[in-house]
Amino acid sequence: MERSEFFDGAAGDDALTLSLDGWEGPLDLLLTLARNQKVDLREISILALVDQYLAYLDGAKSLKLEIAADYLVMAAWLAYLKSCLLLPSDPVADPSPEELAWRLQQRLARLDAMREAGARLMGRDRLGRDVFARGNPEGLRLVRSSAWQSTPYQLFAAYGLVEARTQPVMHVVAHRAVMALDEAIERVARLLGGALDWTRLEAFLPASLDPGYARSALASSFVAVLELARQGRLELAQEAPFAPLELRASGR
Amino acid sequence: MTEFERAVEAVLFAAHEPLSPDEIARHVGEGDVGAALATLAERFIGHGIDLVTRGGRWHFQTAPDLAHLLRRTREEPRRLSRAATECLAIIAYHEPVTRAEIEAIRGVQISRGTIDVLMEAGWARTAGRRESPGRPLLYATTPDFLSHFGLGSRRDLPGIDDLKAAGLLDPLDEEALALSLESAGDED
Amino acid sequence: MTEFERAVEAVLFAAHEPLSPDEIARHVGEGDVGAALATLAERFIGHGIDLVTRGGRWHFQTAPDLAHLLRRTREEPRRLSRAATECLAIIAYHEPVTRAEIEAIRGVQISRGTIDVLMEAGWARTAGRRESPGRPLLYATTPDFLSHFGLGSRRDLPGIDDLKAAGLLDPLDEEALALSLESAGDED
Repeated sequence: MERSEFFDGAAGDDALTLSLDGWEGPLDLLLTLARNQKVDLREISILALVDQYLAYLDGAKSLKLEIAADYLVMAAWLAYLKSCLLLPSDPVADPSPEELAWRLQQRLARLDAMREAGARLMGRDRLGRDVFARGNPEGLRLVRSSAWQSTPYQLFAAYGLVEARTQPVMHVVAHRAVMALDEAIERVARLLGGALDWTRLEAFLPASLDPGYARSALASSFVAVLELARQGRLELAQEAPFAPLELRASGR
Repeated sequence: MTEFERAVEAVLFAAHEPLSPDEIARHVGEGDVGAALATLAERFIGHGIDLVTRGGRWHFQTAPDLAHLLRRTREEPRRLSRAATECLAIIAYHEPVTRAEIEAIRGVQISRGTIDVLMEAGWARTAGRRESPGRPLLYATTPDFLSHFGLGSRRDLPGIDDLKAAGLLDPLDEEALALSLESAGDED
Repeated sequence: MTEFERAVEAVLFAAHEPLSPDEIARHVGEGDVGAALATLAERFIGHGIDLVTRGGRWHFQTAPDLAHLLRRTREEPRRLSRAATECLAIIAYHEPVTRAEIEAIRGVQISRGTIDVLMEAGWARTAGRRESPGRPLLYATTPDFLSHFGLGSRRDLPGIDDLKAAGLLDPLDEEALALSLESAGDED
């Protein structure tokens, strides 16, 4: 799907084009896509929904957005579901693709129902907001013997604090895949070759599903491009602030 | 109005918290607390205050239609995040429920500021463990949850009968749980 | 009962302090507040609560002959201090446990009174002595502890994983919790 289609087409809603940060997980994204397709969740087309989800992720990838692992797990599962639905039906498949599709529909309906239930709860006549208890009760003669008060929340939280306080502090430097600057310069220079056409910076980036590595590659390649431009080996252009960076081999 | 009803009324007026009939009996002594509560509740119909029962406990509160006169005198109660709101609904409609089930329904791991906020508000509590592999901890709502949201019991949860009939409150299938577990652990 | 009387009744009920007719009028708007108050006061004659005026201000109060039901002193049940709460939690998770062990786990010394408070509350008890040099006293929780905190048994205590998922295992929240535990002055 083209990027323009991605922006103007299936999504429609502005919120859909922003980022993955706005979603409370892949199911939330799926539910919103399904809702945009049909108001009645029982009438949605699962195949169309799968395509919309995968297109959305592609769009996010092309924007170099970080994609959390659970979105990719869902994407893989949906791609699998789609292939099952398109293949000639296998009578021994258990569960059948239709069953899997129905389960997905049911999961969406369940999340939708809970979301609505939450909204209806919040909208009730709530004690302390809409209805009020006595403002200044005199209080009753104590019948219970315990003069001390504490709640399970306070007990558990106190233990959590003790644990957190006394656990040895460990600093773990996670291994992160990075693209070194030297490597980026070498890579961009090699790919640029003698290209005389304006080409977007993104085209020089390696395909990677690792968002950390993708970001590192973007940053290193950008600095590499600046360095190569300084050396006069390429030309750099940008039509407007935040517009795509384009480059071509220097004419010299 | 009998002396016994007067005493029950006074106790409920003076109490800091909703009271069960047993707790009321401890203050007022011998008598049919249930009958007195029913008489009192009827007597206050049409008043500016109602005698209501929530999860088996009784308290007086102002009539809902007068909210507009009273609201500005108080501050807005805590505002829950979207995640916490959904989590509360899931606990209320499915209780008792494990963390894995909550996560499977929402399709995302529970983060800080969700269950802890509900527990701190006094609306959610731990409710023992399920006797299944791993003995996962269970969560449920509290009597204060019913009082706060004006529910006589969990049967009064909005739409719960329809949801049950549609199978939307059935136990989750293995696969849904598995999907949510697969993604667990590789956060951050 | 008129709508106006209902409104006056609700405002007085929800108020934190006695209100003058002018203050009531500010909530309920146009109407004869004086007449409504007189009607209401008469209506509550013979109830367990009276509508009374003191120095021009109106409020509900328990009928004098039922005052024995009320709290005699203004003293409220005291909140457990943070030190005592931590100490109780450690006993619950590690019982039976010695004072030295509690201090080692807590990483902070505990003052003399802390365990005494827990014993006075009926939540901790001594549980024999450890057969080691010095034969130190052992502490454990009581059945009252379980029932107060709504636990079926000690196995129902949330594990470290549960605490972590619920956002309760995080030093970042230390300040917020410290506020909620509002040290009662016997902090050590």
